[in-house]
Amino acid sequence: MSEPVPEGIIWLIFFLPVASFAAIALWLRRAPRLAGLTTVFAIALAFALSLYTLAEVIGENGVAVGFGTHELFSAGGLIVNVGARIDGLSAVMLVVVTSVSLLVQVYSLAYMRGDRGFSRYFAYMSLFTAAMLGLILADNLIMLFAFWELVGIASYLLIGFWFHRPAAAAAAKKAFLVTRFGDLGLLAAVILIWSRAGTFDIAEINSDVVALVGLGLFGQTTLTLFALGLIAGAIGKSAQFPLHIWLPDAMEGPTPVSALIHSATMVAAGVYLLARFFPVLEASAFASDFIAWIGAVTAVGAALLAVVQTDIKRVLAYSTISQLAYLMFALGIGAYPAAVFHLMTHAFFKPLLFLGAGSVSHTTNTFDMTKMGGLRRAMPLTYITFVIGSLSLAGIIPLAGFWSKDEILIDAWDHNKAIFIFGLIAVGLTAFYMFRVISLTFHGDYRGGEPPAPDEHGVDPSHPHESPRNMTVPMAILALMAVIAGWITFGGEFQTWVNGALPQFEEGHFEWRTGIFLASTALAVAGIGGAVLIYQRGLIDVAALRAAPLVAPIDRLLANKFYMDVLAEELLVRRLFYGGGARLAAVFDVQVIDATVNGVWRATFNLGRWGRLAQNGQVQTAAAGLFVGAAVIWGVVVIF
Amino acid sequence: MTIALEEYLVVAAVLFGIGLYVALSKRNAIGVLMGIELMLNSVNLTLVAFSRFSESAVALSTQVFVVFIIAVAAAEVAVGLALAMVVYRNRHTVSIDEINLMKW
Amino acid sequence: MNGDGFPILSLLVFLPTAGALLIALLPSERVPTHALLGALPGNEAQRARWLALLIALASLGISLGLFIDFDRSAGGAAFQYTDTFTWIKADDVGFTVTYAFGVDGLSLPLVLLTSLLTTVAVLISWRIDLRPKEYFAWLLILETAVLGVFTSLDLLFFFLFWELELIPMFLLISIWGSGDRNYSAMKFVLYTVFGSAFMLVGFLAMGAAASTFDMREIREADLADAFLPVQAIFAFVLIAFAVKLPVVPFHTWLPDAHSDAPTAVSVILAGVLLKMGGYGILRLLFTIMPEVGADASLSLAILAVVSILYGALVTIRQTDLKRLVAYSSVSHMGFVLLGVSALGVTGLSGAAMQLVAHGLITGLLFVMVGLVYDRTHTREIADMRGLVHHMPIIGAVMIFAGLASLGLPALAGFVAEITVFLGAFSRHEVPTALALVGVLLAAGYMLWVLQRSFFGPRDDRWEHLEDAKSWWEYAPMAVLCGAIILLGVYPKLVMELFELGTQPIADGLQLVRAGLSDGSVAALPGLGGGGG
Amino acid sequence: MLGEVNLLGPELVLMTVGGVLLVADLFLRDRRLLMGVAIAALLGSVLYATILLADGKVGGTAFNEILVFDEYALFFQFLLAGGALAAIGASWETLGRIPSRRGEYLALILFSTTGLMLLAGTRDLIGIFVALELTSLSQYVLIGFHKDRLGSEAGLKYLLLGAIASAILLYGMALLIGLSGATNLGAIADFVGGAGPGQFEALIFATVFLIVGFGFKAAIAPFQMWVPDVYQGGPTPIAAYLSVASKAAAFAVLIRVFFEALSDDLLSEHWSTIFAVLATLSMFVGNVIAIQQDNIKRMLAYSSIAQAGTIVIGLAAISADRSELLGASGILFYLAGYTVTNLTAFLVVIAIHNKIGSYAIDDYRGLGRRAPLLALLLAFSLISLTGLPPTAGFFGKLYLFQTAVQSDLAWLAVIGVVNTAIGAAYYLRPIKAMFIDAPAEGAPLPASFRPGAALGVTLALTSAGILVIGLAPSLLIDVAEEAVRTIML
Amino acid sequence: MDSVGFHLAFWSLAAITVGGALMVIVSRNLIHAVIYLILSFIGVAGLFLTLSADFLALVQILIYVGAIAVLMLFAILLTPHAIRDNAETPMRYPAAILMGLVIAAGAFVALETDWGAMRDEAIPAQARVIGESLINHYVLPFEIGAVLLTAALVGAIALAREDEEDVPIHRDSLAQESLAQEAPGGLPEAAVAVAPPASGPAAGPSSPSAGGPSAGGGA
Repeated sequence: MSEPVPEGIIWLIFFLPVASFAAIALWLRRAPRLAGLTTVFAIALAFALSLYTLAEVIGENGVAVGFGTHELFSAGGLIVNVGARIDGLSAVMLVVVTSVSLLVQVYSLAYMRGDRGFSRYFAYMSLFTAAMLGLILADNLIMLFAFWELVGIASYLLIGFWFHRPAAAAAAKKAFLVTRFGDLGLLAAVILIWSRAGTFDIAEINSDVVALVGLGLFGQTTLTLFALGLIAGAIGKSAQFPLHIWLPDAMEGPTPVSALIHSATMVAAGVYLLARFFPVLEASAFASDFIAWIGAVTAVGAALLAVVQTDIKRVLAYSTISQLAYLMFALGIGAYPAAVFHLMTHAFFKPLLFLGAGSVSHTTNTFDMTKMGGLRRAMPLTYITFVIGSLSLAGIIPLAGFWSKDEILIDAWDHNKAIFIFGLIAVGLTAFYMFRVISLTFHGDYRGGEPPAPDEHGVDPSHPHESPRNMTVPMAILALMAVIAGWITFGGEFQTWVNGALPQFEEGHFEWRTGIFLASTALAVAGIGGAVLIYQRGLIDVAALRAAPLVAPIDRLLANKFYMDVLAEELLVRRLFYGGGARLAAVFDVQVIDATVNGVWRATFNLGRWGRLAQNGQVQTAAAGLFVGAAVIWGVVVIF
Repeated sequence: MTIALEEYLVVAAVLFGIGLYVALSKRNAIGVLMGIELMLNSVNLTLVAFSRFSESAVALSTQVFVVFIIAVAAAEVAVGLALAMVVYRNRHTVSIDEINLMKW
Repeated sequence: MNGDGFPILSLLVFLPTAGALLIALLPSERVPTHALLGALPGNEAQRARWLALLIALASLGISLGLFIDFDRSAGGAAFQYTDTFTWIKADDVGFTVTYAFGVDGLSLPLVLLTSLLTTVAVLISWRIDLRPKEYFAWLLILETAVLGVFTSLDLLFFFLFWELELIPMFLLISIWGSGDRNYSAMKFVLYTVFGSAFMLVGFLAMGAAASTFDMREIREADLADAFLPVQAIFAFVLIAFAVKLPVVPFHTWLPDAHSDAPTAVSVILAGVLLKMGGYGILRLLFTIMPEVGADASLSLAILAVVSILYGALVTIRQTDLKRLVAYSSVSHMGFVLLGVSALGVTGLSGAAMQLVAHGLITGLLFVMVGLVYDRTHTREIADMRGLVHHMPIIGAVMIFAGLASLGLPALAGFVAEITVFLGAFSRHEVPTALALVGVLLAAGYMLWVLQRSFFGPRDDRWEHLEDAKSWWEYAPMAVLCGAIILLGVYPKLVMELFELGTQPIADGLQLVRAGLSDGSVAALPGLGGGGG
Repeated sequence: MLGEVNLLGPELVLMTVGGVLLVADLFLRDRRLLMGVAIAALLGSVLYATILLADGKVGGTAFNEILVFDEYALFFQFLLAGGALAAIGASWETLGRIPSRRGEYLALILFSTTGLMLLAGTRDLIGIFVALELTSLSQYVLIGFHKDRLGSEAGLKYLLLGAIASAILLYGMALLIGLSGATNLGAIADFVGGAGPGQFEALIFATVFLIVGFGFKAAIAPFQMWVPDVYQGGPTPIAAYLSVASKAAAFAVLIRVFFEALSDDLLSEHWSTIFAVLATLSMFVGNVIAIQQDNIKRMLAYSSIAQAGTIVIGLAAISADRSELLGASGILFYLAGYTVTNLTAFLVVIAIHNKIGSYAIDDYRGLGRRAPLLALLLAFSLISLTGLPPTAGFFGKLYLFQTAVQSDLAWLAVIGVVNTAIGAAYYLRPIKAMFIDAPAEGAPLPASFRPGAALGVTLALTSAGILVIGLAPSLLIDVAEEAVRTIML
Repeated sequence: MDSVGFHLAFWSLAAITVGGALMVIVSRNLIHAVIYLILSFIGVAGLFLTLSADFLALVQILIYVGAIAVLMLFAILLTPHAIRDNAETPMRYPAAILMGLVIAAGAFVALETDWGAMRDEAIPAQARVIGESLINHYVLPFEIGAVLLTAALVGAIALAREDEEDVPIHRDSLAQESLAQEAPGGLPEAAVAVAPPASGPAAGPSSPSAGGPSAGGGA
């Protein structure tokens, strides 16, 4: 096979951020400015190389470019390799990740200015980008899993970046643990597939193993279990029900982090994983249905929750969950190219929204929408980009979000009407909560922001102003992408590239269904209109509505996030696990095991205490001992 | 019925038992020594009985043994009484049950 | 080939003892200056620690040299650098002790680990000013004992070193320890003696049956007509290793000993002493009695899972930082047992790798806990808060260590754990699946403790704390972090050796299992004939 | 005639010099001189034995086969002479307390040693009895030699119990003689080999009484109760002497009697069980009660009971089939190691007591700093007693446990090793006190901890013995095997 | 040995022996007990005579009655403050059981054992034969016995005489005794531990130690 891209280039993409991480960690801790620039430079270079790679891969119609593997280590039958795999899917992802990362880093230069952990921030960001790129490039499951975990750690470090805030530290831990819960499934899948198929190679699993299943030579159940393991990993990483609870909390991290990691890249890794193993999903009907329904439920549920949030970033977080759920059910119903497409468009408009939120908070010191309002005059650029992003998200033609969402809906209509309904409901809700945000944030009167905490950097929020150029330019670029990124779909080429990653080549095509377009647009517009009417025009008194007899229980349900967090944290972890199982074990350890050990010793000790009483210093006792001893010996002889 | 070895041995056994009882029960250390002497006498009786009855070459040996035992017994009593005197000098008692400064 | 003739291993093992004697003989300050000795620079403590460092570095150098020079080709599976002579020979009665040293792929990395961690231990003890001469002398003697365990090729010789380790440990814990150190030291000794007591009986039974105690020969011998059933021998010896490893329920000495020992001793204890248990299982039990090992595989796996999960559960409830790390060892060492129970090269190598990885990682954790304790003088997690603010470097390395401990990829622990899982799953699916949960729990307690004690707002109480600033604090951190990363990124460095070392063991087990499956046709499936 | 007397030479030297000392005592008080003479006598005895060995006299018997000068006896002669030498070397301070009776003291030690040597070298029940009584009587006197409250009490207790034990032993001997019609062990062996069923009960009865009699001397439980009191009350050098020499000789005679006279299959089947039970009992009693002791002499006394139990493992192993040689040579090896070890421990205890006037373990606190060498030596000996490397005790235990395992007594070995663990608990206590604990407030603080010259030299020799046996046990094992082989035939 | 006279002699002597011994138990006076002991000794001597062991009977009378018993009487007289009531300790119950066991076992062995062929005649000329045997066959035990007697003699004298020059080793004190009587918790050793340090090692052989009051020997 010819090599359109030299392997060195691919590895360079990966090692550039690695190098920047190492450089910052080792030498640039005390040179924040240099650290930031190093990162930006490294990622810019990586972005350029990614573009080059993508271009070359497009030239090959997205078919995988294989490189040799490199043995990392072996142990008996186990051989662990390192290798890169470039195909349409990963090339697209490379570009998405590096581009978003680049923009976010640039934005961060301004956003994080003055933070004590500036260098540390960029080190983590480099680490994250490197890990994410490694995850994308991985050609085998072990490597994929390794980077999967590294991405999680980078996320952990970044969520807990402001570790002095207890909430941030707790959120970081929660994020890692919840995702790791899902990772167990992935790990199990890795182990399972190796023990049954003896390979980690993604391509082999996708083609050979799936083919074997088709021939009945490989257990269908095993494959389903494997797929479920992957799904578990994806659910954790992509914050799907029921493991979604970490993502809203993860908003404690710096906003650029949320933009990069928790909207565009890492959370999309779950989708990427499933997309990578799309043939496996396809081969297992149960797994497909499972993920489809998980996605459908999550899409609507998260959108509902987004409606009641007052924290702008939490709205966006639930929105992310909801959108990722779209991707999930898209994969579940077989809309693989559409899912990747939406993944890409989402990776542009969602960071944009986050950056916008960051821009807002940059001047108001808060993410609480109840303290904002009327910012559209003070921050026109932010306002415009935010609206573009919201429209794109809401799926208004001709913005990027529309095209990708439309494709998913079309496929859903074709495959599963029920899920299609869920998708439509989510569309309406999405439009509603986004414009609720816009109304509350940018319209009406300014409600004063939040004065900065004494020990933190921050500005006086009484006079809101536009953010510096370092922040607005990336937003503008993203806004542009949020508009145009969807247009690549028209020729069907995008689908073709992406399909190139599959074992069987399949030409991509573009579809248009007016009915579905009308339905979704109508719902979106209705959502927008409703939000504007309620939150901007004050058509309905929201407080009164929420207190209304029928609505109140629903409101309470939503306000408590379906009681999921309580269930998980309070009941399962704190009560059942920490207060129950773990406590039992700890008590058992002290009261039973250690007590037994000490008891044996004490018994020996007491035996001595009593035993010595026999040595009462009396000659005659001792003499009796002689005869008793004789009797004992005699007894022994008689007995034995 | 013939008086033979067995009768002597039984007498010796009884004597040994009584000696044992005396040695184990008397309060006075000298009493204990008496018990020991009774036990040794029992041994002597046994040996002499064997010397008389046993059809083997040890008739002489046993008697020699008895001589040694008697000598040793005397020596033991001498040393024992000397020790008892020392104890008495220290403690004004030779009661065995009071001689238990060291125990446990 | 490899250093024929020159007793390099004897040198390696006894060099620390020689150094210990030298340190002990150094004049203390009370002795008036001597023409020659008076010229020595520094005070008693300085001389003692510099000399100790010198010795530790020398033995580290030798270990590294061996590591580089080791024959890694397929022919290198045999013991190398062997150094043998008959030490004790009782004619007619088979009581023969061979002075026999040798390393193979299994033991060499552990030897290197030992000398590395001893060096770290010396460095981290730099500030010991209570009876420094004795302290460093005992530390070095401890190194001799551990190195002896890893290199001896004769059962009784092995046992000798195994026991030799007790005295230094007892003194180190009870003189230089903290808390209820006498209790802990005694508990440690009694536990170990209790365990090794059974081991000795097992050894003697093996030796009597094989009429040799040489591991290399005993492996070939038929133990079927031993005075004890082979299963009993196996169980006896296993008790000692289970105590050392430790396996629940033989573990309760460990948290006490660890938490009351001085930092350096905790490092050694967690880093290398526990490894003796795992090493013993691989080197002795599975090599000599593969048939029983194969039979016991499932039981071992169950024990392993219990250790992993139970250890993790108890860890979560700990309120003392050092105890927490100690209990986490129970959980992590369960992975060793799990890997061992897999019987294949993969599992065994994974177990061996876990030995090394855990040694480095937990060693680092104890170093960090020790540094923290030196400053805060408390180990109560509840008392600590926001320590990273005051000690950014220590905090960062602690976080690194914590992440390494929970199995972060690209670090040594990940390689070990995944290899263990992969190796074990094909044999014990359910236990391995359960063991996976241990990984999650590990993340739970590690992250939680980091959150509680290192993150969070500044605490004025700790305003006075200083970050690490001495070279002897930096050096151990740097070395251990480097080693953890190196092995995580390039595990082949030692995995290659482990593969070489575990291949014969796995072959033996394979042979037995083949025999077993043949035997299962026969009337008595449970009693497979003698292997080999 | 000289030929016969020649073989008695080693003992004769001791007896003669003992007599000379008794006379010299009347006009000589210089303890250096008297000690020198006694030591010279012991060295002379050893020299004589060596000359006999070199002269090829080994294996000969004399006095109508009552005396036998074989390697076995020779082994014990060396061992016992060593024990006596150490006891005398340690007695400097004791001699200082008895200015008017030094000659008697030394002479009695020599007489006692004579008796012990003869015990190992006698093949006749009458000889055994007389030798035993010679040594016992001397020891009774020596224990009570200080004539203080504790000493006299100890002496009287020892005497009364010893006499009762002797009576029991004699009863057993009498029955054995009556049954077999012989006093010579060889002749008894002939009888035992052909004993009829009607004689078996009596044989067992006699055997049991023999075990009691010898077991008393060897301090095997349940015949051990005198041990702690006597060790505590008597002069410490004598306690040391009892703990090693007396015990060694008791085992010597036990092995000889049981080997040479009673090694019939039917009988030895029972011994194995008997000795195994006794070993178990001794180890547990000794170890478990030792944990409770606060007085180091008493602790060492209980320890010696436990050690005796360990040695009995070897006896049980001899009795079980196959490994007769192993068991016996194991006992000899262990005894030698135990002798140097226990002597070291006692000698240090004496040296420390000479300075601080206390045997309380609590008073040992802080000695590691004030008397590092003594403390190290004590620690070393205690480590050896525990059975940890690199000491004589380590290999001794190893060897004995192996004999047990080889004799199908793995359970006994298990009990033995469990007891090793229990032993560690109290052996570590003085070590802890010396090296770990801080000295108590107001504890006596003498400036210098130099032991006297004699004590120092002895201590050096015994502790070197621990290390040498610990590092190069082969030599001793060879000797022990050689010694045992002579009584195997 | 079937003659009536012999029977009579045996049984009466046995009765004397055993009865004397029993009276040692029963007698409420220590001096009387010694007298009964002598009676028992004489009985044994008589039994020796019935066994034709004339020489031994003589020795028995000479040593046991003439020496041992007399020594005991002396000892009793020399311990005026000690109890004389020949009382028994609580050990008498286990002692009685043990006595029963031993007698039963001894009698069982005596009666049930096959003692082999029986001799009709006693060995002749005993005194001379024994004497010859002692200096021929048993010369070694004889020699040792001589040393033994010497040792016993010397030892008894060394113990019995009062040595004013002795340096006591254990400091007797009331504390020590009271501690010794306490429950297992309080140990007699503790008292030893409290004792002041011994005198310096350099103290000359004849100079009594200066350390501590010498309360050891006071009677």
